[in-house]
Amino acid sequence: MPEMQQIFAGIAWNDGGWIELAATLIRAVIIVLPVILLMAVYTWMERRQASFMQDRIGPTRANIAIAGKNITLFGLLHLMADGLKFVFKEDIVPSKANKLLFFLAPILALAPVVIVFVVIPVGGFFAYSHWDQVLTADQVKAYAMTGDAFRLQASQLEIGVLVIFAFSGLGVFGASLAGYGSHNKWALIGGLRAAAQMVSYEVTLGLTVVGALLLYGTLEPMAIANWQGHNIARWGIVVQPIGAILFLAAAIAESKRIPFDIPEGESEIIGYNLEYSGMRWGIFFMGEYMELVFVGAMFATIFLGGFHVPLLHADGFRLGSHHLAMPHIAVVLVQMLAFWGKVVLLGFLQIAIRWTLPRMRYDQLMRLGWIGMLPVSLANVMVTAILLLVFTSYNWNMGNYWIASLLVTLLVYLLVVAPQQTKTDEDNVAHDEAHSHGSH
Amino acid sequence: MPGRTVKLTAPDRTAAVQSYVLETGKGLGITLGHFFKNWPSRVPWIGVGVVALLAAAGGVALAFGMKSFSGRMTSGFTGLLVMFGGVPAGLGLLALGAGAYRKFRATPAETYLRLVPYPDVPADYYPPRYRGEHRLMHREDGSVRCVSCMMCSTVCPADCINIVAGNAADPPSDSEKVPGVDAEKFPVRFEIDELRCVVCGLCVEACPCDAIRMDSSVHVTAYANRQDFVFDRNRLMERGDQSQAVQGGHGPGWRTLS
Amino acid sequence: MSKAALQAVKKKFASEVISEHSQHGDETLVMKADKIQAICEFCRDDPAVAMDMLSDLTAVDFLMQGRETRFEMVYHLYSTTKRHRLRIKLPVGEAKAEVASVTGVWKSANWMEREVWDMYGIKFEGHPDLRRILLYEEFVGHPLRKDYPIAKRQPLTRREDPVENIWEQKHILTGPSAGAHFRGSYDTE
Amino acid sequence: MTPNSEQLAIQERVALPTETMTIMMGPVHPAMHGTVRVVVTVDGERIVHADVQVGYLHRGFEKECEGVTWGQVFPYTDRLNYVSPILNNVGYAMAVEKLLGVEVPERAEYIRVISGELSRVGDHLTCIAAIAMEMGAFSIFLYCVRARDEVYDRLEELTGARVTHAYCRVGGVKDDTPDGWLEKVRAGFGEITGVIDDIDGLLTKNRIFLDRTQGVGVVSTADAISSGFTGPVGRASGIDYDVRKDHPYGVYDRIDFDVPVMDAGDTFCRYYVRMEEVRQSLRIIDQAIDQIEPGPVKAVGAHRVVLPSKNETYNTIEGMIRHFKLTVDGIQVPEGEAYSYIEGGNGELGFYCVADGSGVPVKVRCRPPCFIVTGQLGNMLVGHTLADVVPIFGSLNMIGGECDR
Repeated sequence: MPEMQQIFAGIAWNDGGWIELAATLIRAVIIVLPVILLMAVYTWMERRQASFMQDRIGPTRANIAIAGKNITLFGLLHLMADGLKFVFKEDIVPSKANKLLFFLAPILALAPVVIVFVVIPVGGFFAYSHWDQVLTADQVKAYAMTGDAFRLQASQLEIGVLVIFAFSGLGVFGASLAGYGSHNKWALIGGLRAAAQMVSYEVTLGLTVVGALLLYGTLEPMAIANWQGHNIARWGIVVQPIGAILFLAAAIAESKRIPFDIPEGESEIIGYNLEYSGMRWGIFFMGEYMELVFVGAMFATIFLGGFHVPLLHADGFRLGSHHLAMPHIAVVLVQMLAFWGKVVLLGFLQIAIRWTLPRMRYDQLMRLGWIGMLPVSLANVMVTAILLLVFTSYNWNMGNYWIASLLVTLLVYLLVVAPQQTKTDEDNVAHDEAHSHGSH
Repeated sequence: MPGRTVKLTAPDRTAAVQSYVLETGKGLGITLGHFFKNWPSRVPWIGVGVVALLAAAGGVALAFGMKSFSGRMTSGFTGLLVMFGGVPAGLGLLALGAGAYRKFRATPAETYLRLVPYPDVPADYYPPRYRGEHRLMHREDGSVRCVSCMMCSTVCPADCINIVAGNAADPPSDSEKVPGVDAEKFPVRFEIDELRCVVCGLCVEACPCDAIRMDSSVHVTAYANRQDFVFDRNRLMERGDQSQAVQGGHGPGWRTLS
Repeated sequence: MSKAALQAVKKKFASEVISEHSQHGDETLVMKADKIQAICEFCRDDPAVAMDMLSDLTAVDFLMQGRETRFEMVYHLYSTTKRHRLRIKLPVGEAKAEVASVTGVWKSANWMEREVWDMYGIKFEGHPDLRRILLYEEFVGHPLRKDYPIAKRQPLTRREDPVENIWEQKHILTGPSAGAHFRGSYDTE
Repeated sequence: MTPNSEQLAIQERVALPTETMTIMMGPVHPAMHGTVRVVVTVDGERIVHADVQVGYLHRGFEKECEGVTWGQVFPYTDRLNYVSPILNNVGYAMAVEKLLGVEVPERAEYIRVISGELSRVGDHLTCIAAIAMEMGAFSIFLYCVRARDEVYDRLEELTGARVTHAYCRVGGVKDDTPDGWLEKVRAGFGEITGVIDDIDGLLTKNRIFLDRTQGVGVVSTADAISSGFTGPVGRASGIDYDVRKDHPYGVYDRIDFDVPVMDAGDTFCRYYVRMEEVRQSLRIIDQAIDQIEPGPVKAVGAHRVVLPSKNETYNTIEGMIRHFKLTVDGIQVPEGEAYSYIEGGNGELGFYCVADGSGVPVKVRCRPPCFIVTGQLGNMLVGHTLADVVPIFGSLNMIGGECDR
């Protein structure tokens, strides 16, 4: 197996190799820890934000009484209360459930989502020995070459984006095995829906980023972030608006949230995790919010410039001839904060969408995925390829690409999306007529 | 007959409708509009501002600490100060301003929040007619007004009132009898099962001597034991006060019910 | 408004009519129960009557009033085109509590007839699915009959279950007597 | 040789033998509010048969009525359609008044109209909330609840209870309006219209909502008439019938309002008609507040029907005796029968009362619009998917208390 050898050859098992291993572990901790924290915060944010969107004040009950006053910390204590409840609640396993699958499903739902974070860069390179100096981008690059800089990414894989899709695709096993293993008809329906939905939207999810990847010319997330850089006109959301919108939609579908929460559908079929209780259900819950973080991180990396901040160069903020020089550590900190800030902002957006829209129906979801989003994302890939070819062959300035991309987006919308929409409409009508004949 | 039948038609499925995105955006505008109207009223802005200013101070201290620790920081210190100290300080001042604005101008009434956090904040919104737990009214001498006429238990559709009548001791002579006070009958037992009660108020309407009322502004609270829901005479009289309705003539502060 | 409809039905089914009245402005025909299907079809299809909607269908038990025929089926018909109403009543005896179903004439009769069967035990010939509707299948008796005690309790068990008798002894025989005035829920001293 | 569609279908069946699955949807199911069970047989997601089973909330309304006096029935009627109890109160009171031939004072009629229309607003808001919530749009549910709270607050001030009002009496209403109540009602319109506009913006043109509701649960006009559909559900199917307009009772003939009608008869129409009816109800209330005049709220001179005033009861022997007679014996309703019908929250709410001259009814029959509409639910579901059960059911606004009585 030459490939395996190649992979292992990457780690030199000498003294330097151990340092590399330790560094990877440290990186893993720096990245996964915020993810878990953020997941906990999201559960709070969902409650709190939803309450304000719905004219409520949200969680108020969990509190600690200190000196006669009830400290609720804006409902943050509910996280602890929830955790305690999950741990101490009775764990019920249906007597006829398939025990192996029942136990396996929550793990399969959570683990892949955690794994994908290894390739996501939360910042650039941190040249630790020169942390207090103002460094230019070239200097940082040079330190990175000599190994004097610490990479703020757990693992740099050339096939990074593919790894992400590969692992996030495994998430389907969690939902469908939970549905199958529970020995419950509702859960089974939920599991089946989950399988069909997630497999379908995996395709769209992959295709929507292909346009962006063509532009970036790489699959490595750090390189993707660096391609976009501090210039907002090069960010994915500007040069690939259609791709960005479709990606967000498909990603929400992947994370099974309203309007795509068909597998869960609380008021229809209670969901694939119907028979779960206690911490086992809590793991599903964690997985769902982990996916929220994951979608935010993916979107931030591919379409929002990753950890980059507009106008923030490696040596500080620059606007025209003005320059606010900042030491390297400040830049790195601001960039990391910016990355997590973008993730939180996207979380906010996803939560807002969830509490705004109604749920789709299973067949409509499938129709949207296969004959709505898939052709559009294909068209997007084609148009991007053609534009890219034109730009490179005429040697045009890529800085102007965004103008062309916006124009073409409009064109794609008029030529591909609009006709597509009327067509689905006719389909709907035909479909509904068939229904009404059947029912009366 | 004015008015007419109007034919409504479903909205056209224009491209804007069909593309999902625009209407989703509009919906987000509405729900987030609620969010941004409600949210600021629940944030302790002054506290946030103080925390941010403290953080700014810490940031400045950190920047100076870095400079002295490093010993070789030659340039970029201004940027460090701005980012660690200036930005939090600016945000903190903004928050303080928002807090001041909220304190003096904006009130929660301008939001969509219409909540009474009930068990924490006692509800004071019971209108005068609110039908709550029953109470039995008193006479001038503190005895119960009820004369055991059984009207309430007769009219009760839920069968929740149980009265056992007793005869009061006759006064020595008719001349010593106080009208409206010395009644022939009084309730030996007067029990209301609040669990059976459907809170319809028919008993109050049926009472011919203003003895039973439901205007206590207390709704039936939860007890651990079913038996605790059966209110006996003394318990019902605890809430009651002296009625000003006078049998056989208009008295001061006559309470007219209808 | 509905005088005309009443006359039309009366003219067509003169032999069936037992009596008629217009108490409180509700035109009513009391008819023999035999031809109810034909009557209803006529009411629906005749352009002068055009009762296209069965507003309500119920029964009344006149056990206490001492009538010859114990039950009475009541049909309230309505015409959405002519905006008029008609009430048709059919005396139904206790011995053969059976009426022809009008589910074929109006769809809404389906559940209402099931309810009447459930509550009064009047059978509907030709009903496609005559099951109990508001009560459960194991229920014994028909509760809206006047001879069904108002305070009777039935446990949710199988009919043959001996527990039922114990329940009855415990809860009905010593329970509060129903229907009397000056009721008290608790044992008095 | 290419196989034709029929052969393909056969091939498919042979290659993919499917099996139907029977699922109990309810009575404990998050969307089956009011406890109803739908036993659905599904082929994949497609429903091939649905049996709707009701009765889980049966409390024996009619049996209870046969054991109490005419006046004691009011608390029971509250619990029929518990989202618009005043309408039930009014419906029953009108039936008894029809039997008695009692004239209701004008002010009482106006109060009945105002409080009844407020109840209707609450009813429709509940239904809209249910439709939206069952499609996952939970925010809309809570907006509706906030607007409905406005209605409940006003009704609480008027009647003394938020839900079980027991407000109407034979021959009038229990009490006059509190001071300043009418102005308060009008001041609350902003809250309700604001919510209605928000919902309009969130749902009416949202394609997800349109796709979920349009063409779903279609009932043709002919079917709807034959099935006895009335009210918003009937009007959504094209039946131009509103009791308030076609057989005006109370003071509806003096009030200008529109009756919205739609043709398609699907879930969307039922939602849309209700939205418009909320606006029309507010219009009605507005005009009624303008027209209402001071006056008595209980029938004048009807000594055998209306309880005497407390003043009379406390001070006069005649009043006391009347009070006792009416309370113990109840209103003596002359022998006869009457069917009285009003426009309830869900359609024609009829009360068929039979009296034998005593104080206790022989029969009080409620014609429940919910029950009649729910009767066709099974037919409406066949052919749709499992996910459609919920919005169709929600759009019928089946209220358990009224359906099962």
